[in-house]
Amino acid sequence: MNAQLSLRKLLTIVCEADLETLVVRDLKALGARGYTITDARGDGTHGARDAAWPASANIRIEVLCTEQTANDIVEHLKNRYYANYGMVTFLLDVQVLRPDKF
Amino acid sequence: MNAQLSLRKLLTIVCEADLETLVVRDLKALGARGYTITDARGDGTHGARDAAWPASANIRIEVLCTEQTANDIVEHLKNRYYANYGMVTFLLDVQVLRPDKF
Amino acid sequence: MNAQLSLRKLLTIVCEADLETLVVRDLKALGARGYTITDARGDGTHGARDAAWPASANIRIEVLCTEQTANDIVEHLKNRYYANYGMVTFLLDVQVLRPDKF
Amino acid sequence: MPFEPVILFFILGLFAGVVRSDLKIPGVLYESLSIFLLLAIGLKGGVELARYALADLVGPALIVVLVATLIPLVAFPILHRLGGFARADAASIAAHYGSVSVVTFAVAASFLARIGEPAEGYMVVFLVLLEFPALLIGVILARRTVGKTKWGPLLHEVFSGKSIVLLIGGLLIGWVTGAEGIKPLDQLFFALFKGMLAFFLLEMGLVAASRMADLRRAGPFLLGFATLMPLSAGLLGILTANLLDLSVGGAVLLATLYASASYIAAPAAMRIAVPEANPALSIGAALGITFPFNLLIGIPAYHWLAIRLKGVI
Amino acid sequence: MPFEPVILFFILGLFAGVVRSDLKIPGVLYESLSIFLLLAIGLKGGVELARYALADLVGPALIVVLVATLIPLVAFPILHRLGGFARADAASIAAHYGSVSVVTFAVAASFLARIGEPAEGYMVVFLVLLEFPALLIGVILARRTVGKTKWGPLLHEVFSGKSIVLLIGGLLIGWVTGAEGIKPLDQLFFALFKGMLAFFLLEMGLVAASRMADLRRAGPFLLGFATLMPLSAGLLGILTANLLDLSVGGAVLLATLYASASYIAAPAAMRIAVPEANPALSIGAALGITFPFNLLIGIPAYHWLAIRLKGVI
Amino acid sequence: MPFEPVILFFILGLFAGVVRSDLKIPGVLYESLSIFLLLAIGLKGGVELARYALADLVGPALIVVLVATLIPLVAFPILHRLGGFARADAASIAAHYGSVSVVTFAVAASFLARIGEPAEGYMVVFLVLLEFPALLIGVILARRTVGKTKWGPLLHEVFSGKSIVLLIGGLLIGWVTGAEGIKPLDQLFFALFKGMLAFFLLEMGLVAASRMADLRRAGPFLLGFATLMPLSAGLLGILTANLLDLSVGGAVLLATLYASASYIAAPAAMRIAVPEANPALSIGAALGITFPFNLLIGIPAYHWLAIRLKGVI
Ligand SMILES: Nc1ncnc2c1ncn2[C@@H]1O[C@H](COP(=O)(O)O)[C@@H](O)[C@H]1O
Ligand SMILES: Nc1ncnc2c1ncn2[C@@H]1O[C@H](COP(=O)(O)O)[C@@H](O)[C@H]1O
Ligand SMILES: Nc1ncnc2c1ncn2[C@@H]1O[C@H](COP(=O)(O)O)[C@@H](O)[C@H]1O
Ligand code: NA
Ligand code: NA
Ligand code: NA
Repeated sequence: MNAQLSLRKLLTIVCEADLETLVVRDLKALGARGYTITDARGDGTHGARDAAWPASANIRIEVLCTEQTANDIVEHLKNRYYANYGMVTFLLDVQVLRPDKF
Repeated sequence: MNAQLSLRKLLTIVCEADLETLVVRDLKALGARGYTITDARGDGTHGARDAAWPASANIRIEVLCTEQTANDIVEHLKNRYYANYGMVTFLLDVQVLRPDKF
Repeated sequence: MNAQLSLRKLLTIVCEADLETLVVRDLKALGARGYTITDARGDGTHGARDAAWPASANIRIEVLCTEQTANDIVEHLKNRYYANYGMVTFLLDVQVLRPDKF
Repeated sequence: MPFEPVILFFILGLFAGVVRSDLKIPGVLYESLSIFLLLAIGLKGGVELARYALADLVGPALIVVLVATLIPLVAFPILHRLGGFARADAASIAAHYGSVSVVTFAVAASFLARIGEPAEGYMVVFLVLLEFPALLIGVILARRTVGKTKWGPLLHEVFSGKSIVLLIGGLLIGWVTGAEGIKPLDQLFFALFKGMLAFFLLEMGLVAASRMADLRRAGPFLLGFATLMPLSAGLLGILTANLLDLSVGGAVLLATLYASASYIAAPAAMRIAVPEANPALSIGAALGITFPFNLLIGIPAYHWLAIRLKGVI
Repeated sequence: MPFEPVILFFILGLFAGVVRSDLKIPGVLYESLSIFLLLAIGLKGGVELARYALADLVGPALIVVLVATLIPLVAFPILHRLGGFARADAASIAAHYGSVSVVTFAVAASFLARIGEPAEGYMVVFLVLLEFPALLIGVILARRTVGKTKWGPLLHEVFSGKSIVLLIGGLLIGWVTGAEGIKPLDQLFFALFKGMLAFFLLEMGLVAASRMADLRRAGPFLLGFATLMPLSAGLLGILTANLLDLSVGGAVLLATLYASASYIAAPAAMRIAVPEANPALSIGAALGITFPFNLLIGIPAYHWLAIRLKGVI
Repeated sequence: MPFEPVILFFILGLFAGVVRSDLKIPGVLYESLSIFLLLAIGLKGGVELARYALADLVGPALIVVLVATLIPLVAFPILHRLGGFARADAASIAAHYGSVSVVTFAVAASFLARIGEPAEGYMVVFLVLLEFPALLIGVILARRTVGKTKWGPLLHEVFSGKSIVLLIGGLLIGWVTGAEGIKPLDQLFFALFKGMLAFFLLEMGLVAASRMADLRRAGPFLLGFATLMPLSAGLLGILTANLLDLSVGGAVLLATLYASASYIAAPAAMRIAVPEANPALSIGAALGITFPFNLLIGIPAYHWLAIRLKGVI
């Protein structure tokens, strides 16, 4: 591994587009220093979401952060949204420059 | 690693947008329980695809699934599409909550 | 791991949309054989970028390549863009078919 | 022609959805058209409004809004007690039906224009006023107690919601500018209105087709509700219009407002405020049944009724 | 002015593409405009159609379609035998040229309108009918045997394709509604048609510029084919029109239909049905050469020919 | 009505942004509208231009461009020396103010049309010519030496930029086609122009609202600059117009060109050519302050001044 690189977590959240404002607020409150969002569609337990209109659109949010922050966010999302909303999250290790940024 | 989390595969497929209906049908048939799609553009062996019109648009499909399902899908895609279509797939391990969901 | 699969690097770059032409040219010059781009929005040290107009839009670029190429690209991006532009990159290992393609 | 031509576009969209055509209307076009329609309806209403003394509207508006609160308050126990729906689901559906569908209103207005039936120009004000009270009632019904809800964010969500901002913004601009001042904008906002509505209805047809599948699971009770509720609410609208001495056209529009179910403001607001409610039920009923029902049967029926009931009350 | 003004927009797009301008037209706008154009052409055709007895069209339609099948059937051996193209490529290119380009048709119609040359109103019916037979022929040519192909999905793909749904949907709505009923929609679908076409052509210019690069690899044979094929097919169209006793305007439109190559329906259908075919060849030829060729040279040439050949056959 | 009605749409967008409404206008709609506006302005200018002998415009154009170079050359030391801004920031802001805002120009033109004040039809040529020299000056100011800069890519970026391509492309098409030939396109490009402008201004209001936050950090000097600079440049424009013996309307348009700050071409070009400059400063000032200032105060003020100063110089 390149010596300049450090390990951080990449947390990816796929959820209903209606949740954007709420989830983004939560991310900031839980210590995320940034995030990236792309528009998405998909299928899952809550049925097909084809993004043909706002009520059936998804978003895909990525957060680079420390393991601690990632765990906090996952814990919070699970408690706050999993029961009632279409949402999927996954975590993985990535190498970043400037580890203090995340 | 957070004790609640389990390992699953994340399979990412980048391909021509025209294939969406076919590939999605295949994914379901091969056991995927969900997927996420974003619109994309790109470049590769089949030349630049700038998404300026439908014939040059790509999509990016993500599937969270078991290793077995991931291998089945990769095998199928290879046989069915690789020869004739612009398509790239890659696999990695990710941590998820609710492993039975995928 | 499936015997057909080999390891390659997946390099992801999130940056200002205005940089697309420049960064794509750099990627090719540094040996990338392909890339995938999706439109994105986000937040970070350079402030919120909501994609409401071109000056506040982001893009998310993915490059599958060898470790050497990935390191070269990261090094170049760091020197050329990090000081003045909103940009984040991260690297991870992924499994691919056809390793010679990347 | 029994139908408004614009309705044929809805049917085309429905058909394309049902045969799984690859016709897909980009989500961005949906959003752009809905911004256009909301703004145009607001502007048109504002221009008309300039002809009335606002003070004269306060009384009628109050009555219209008060009577409208009956809709969610009656719908809720029907759904919860009779229909056996969970509290949250019953409340959310009730909120959708208590609120209004802007596009259904637009189709009714163009139905009246086609048959040459005039209506009071200030009906758009009622449209705006009827949009949100039912949403608040829905949240109270779902929560059972007023205390627990964080009203701040909800009120913000409702009042800064795009449909309210565009409708009220359009109203104000139209009102301030007046028929003369707005002329240079007529070509976009008025002359194209019906074509844009047709385009939007094509899209709504596609969306409605995908929603109908949701409904298969919902059972016959909701289907019955989604047709009888608009009929009853439409009747209530006509009687209220008679009470206020509105014209036949005005009665049809008020009936349509009462009878229609929201699918722009309500889904987003309910999704956040009543998370436990299953949106497939409320949107499925509002968009999959009630919307086409009102377009095809409801509006002509309200007109038929409004003529027959003219003077009653 | 020798050119239709809308063609200048195509040239502007082409220029912007060639100088690598950062002018990019969002893909969503492309899709929105193409939905608009297909729908508008259908509507216009439907309104015109109301003036004719459908039964009278059956015979001519049959002849038009039958003669048109010659195009892919002749193009295929030329490409495969003479040109040395692989079976799949030859079949796919043949299918593109056998099918029709809606936008080329629209430009021809507006060329005729500008010079005041009338044409039969029912030509849009031929446009619809000519869209798909060549696609089926192309698949058969590629597969060699009719047996192996899964016809179900392919037929579904073709008949539920967005261009067929919108054209036929528009036709029916226009036909049912009639010129009077459609009036409120005129402002969007008819008055704006030419402007929207201009906008779309700007976009097509950008796309065509990027396709021309593909062609450099294709060699001179395909270039020759992409200009001689439309000329011959155009001639065939004029002769067929004379056989059917169409007006000069009708002959120009039929020539344009025969001469034009599809790049909305055909690329998507061929990509799925004949995967081995390289789309760079078929799209490069259809969009990079034949489309501009028809716009700039073909349409005036067919007009010139149609006048000279009037009465021949 | 003191305001142009279109300005009310800007205020509505600003309001929606400030109250954090969920009204979001899709980025794709922004791009589509800006392509439309640039093309339409070019076309209109081209049609008007056909009435003039081009040779007569060379002299005035030269003077207009030369005088305009004063704007960045004066703005730079003010920002760098007096304001204490870094060299790159001062140069980039100077470039934004030296270049022009197409939308501000369009609002001024529609202001004049409303009050019936005629203006020279060739002002659009000045708009095109004024767009880029300031960008080059900005780069030189930032680099200090002309040598170090890679001019090739920068010149390509500027001249193949979408605003130049669309404006000049539109100009040429309008010029070649003429008022008669362009008629079929009038409905889209001219009749809808003002409505589209209103829609775009709604969007600009939302964007401007988000930019105002940036400005809080920038301090009062930039705020002062962003209002006094347009006033002074506007005055310079009026005097230059008098020198050239333009009409009052022409003076208002030239004043608006000088006074306005670019936010289509400049931000993209400066971001690449002067990376060290903080775009929050230049865009914040140009869009957050100067743009609304010109709309609400500047344009009427330039008109007032142009009348009073008529004949001076
Ligand atoms: N197995 C999966 N792989 C990838 N994305 C998924 C998967 N399951 C669900 N999703 C995404 O998450 C959204 C919500 O999922 P769900 O809650 O299962 O309906 C779906 O609309 C998909 O976009
Ligand atoms: N090395 C790569 N890295 C990332 N994406 C790629 C790469 N190669 C190809 N792609 C994507 O996959 C699509 C099809 O690839 P290809 O079959 O190589 O033309 C391209 O248009 C890209 O979007
Ligand atoms: N911690 C993070 N996680 C995910 N994406 C980020 C993060 N920080 C920044 N980004 C993305 O990178 C862009 C530029 O980042 P910055 O240079 O920090 O402003 C942002 O607009 C985000 O889209
Ligand atoms: Na209602
Ligand atoms: Na043809
Ligand atoms: Na200026």
